[in-house]
Amino acid sequence: MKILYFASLKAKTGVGAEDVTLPASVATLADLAAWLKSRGDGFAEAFADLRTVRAAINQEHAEFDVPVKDGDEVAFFPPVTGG
Amino acid sequence: MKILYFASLKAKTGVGAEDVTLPASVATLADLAAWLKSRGDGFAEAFADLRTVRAAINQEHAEFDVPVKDGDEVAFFPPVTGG
Amino acid sequence: MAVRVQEADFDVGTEFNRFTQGRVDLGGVALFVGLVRGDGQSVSAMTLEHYPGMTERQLEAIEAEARKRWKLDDALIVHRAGRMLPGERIVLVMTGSAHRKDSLEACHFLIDWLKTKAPFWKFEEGPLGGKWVDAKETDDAAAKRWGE
Amino acid sequence: MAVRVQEADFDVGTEFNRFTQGRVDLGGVALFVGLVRGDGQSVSAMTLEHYPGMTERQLEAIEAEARKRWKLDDALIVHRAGRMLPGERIVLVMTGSAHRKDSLEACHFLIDWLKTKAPFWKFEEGPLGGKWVDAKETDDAAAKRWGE
Repeated sequence: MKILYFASLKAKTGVGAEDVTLPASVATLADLAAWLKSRGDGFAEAFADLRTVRAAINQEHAEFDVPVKDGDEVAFFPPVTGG
Repeated sequence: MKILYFASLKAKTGVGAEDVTLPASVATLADLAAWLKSRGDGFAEAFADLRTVRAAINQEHAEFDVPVKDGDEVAFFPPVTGG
Repeated sequence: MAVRVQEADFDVGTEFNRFTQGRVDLGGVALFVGLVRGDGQSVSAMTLEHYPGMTERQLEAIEAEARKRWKLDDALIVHRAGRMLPGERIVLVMTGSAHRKDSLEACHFLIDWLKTKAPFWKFEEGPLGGKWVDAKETDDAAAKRWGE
Repeated sequence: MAVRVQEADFDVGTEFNRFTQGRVDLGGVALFVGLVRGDGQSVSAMTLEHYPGMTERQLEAIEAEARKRWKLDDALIVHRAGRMLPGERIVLVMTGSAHRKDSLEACHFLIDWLKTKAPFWKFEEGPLGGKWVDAKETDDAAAKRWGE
């Protein structure tokens, strides 16, 4: 799975884009966020409060209860500020 | 007095601008229009229905009961159509 | 703040660049450009006649009114007179402000006024000859939006 | 109809001339240009980050929505990303229609959406360093005008 991080989430995780292999425990976006959170301080900070995190699957906005699968492009970012 | 005619009023009177000496009978814009009306067919047509005529004195819109005097610049024109 | 009535065409890019040149206080600039519309059949040309002097004064007055109603940092009206063909530019309104709402609403207000109340008279040429256009009721409705 | 997201600056005159070139069906063209505002003190530069691909799709979707709500003959959105200084252009919205009301309202709708909902994230640099800007509540109110 390809994961993208934007703006403050990129700053906190220190990662812009990465390819990961999903552990079997990850079924939804919420599961994915929980797993990412365990990967270190930056990730813990980035996903500390999911109310401030937005997500997209394959470039469409998605809520955290939506299932994810290998092959998806998932993105995490803060609420947009507009142009 | 300088009198200007615009648009359809210029077309009807055949006059764009003229200098006239006011007869003593002319006190208001309405008097002026009545006097102009007597000057020939084109003028009669132009001032036949004052509801379709607008006027300005010294470049300010004026109603027909407003007094006029020598030295004024008076203009007659149809309702504006905008730009 | 500026108002110009002219026979010559204007260039939108030149006007915009001059308007914004060296400024950092404008968050947004709203523009409206009115064009001569023609289906190639009914109207082949349009002529705008105006009352030089009175026109400029009225345009300056409406620009001042827009500045009273909205927070504008700058405004420009360029209006052409004379004969114009379909596709040609007639009028440009440009308003600049710190916040977009002011510039957008003021631009809308000004062009509604210009299209309905500005002292111009329209002569249209078509296949059957030319005629002076009568003032429209529907456009008065647009101006009423602004409480007139 | 077109949507572009680019790092490069755009030229308002060039875009306007290309938009109207050879057309006689447009009665009016409304434009809005968003600029980087700066008092020279608090914000010295702004960077817009975006999600390439997703951004264009969302901009195309909102343009389609505007076409559904208003009678537009054409529309254009050009949005810059990357680092910009005070006075620089950020975004251009241009809408063309037979009647001015459609183009003006559609332009207002599009820029309200772009300024509040478009998938961009703003990083501001000032004398104390840089920070990612939080989403604003007030701008959401502007979008609510349009029934969202």
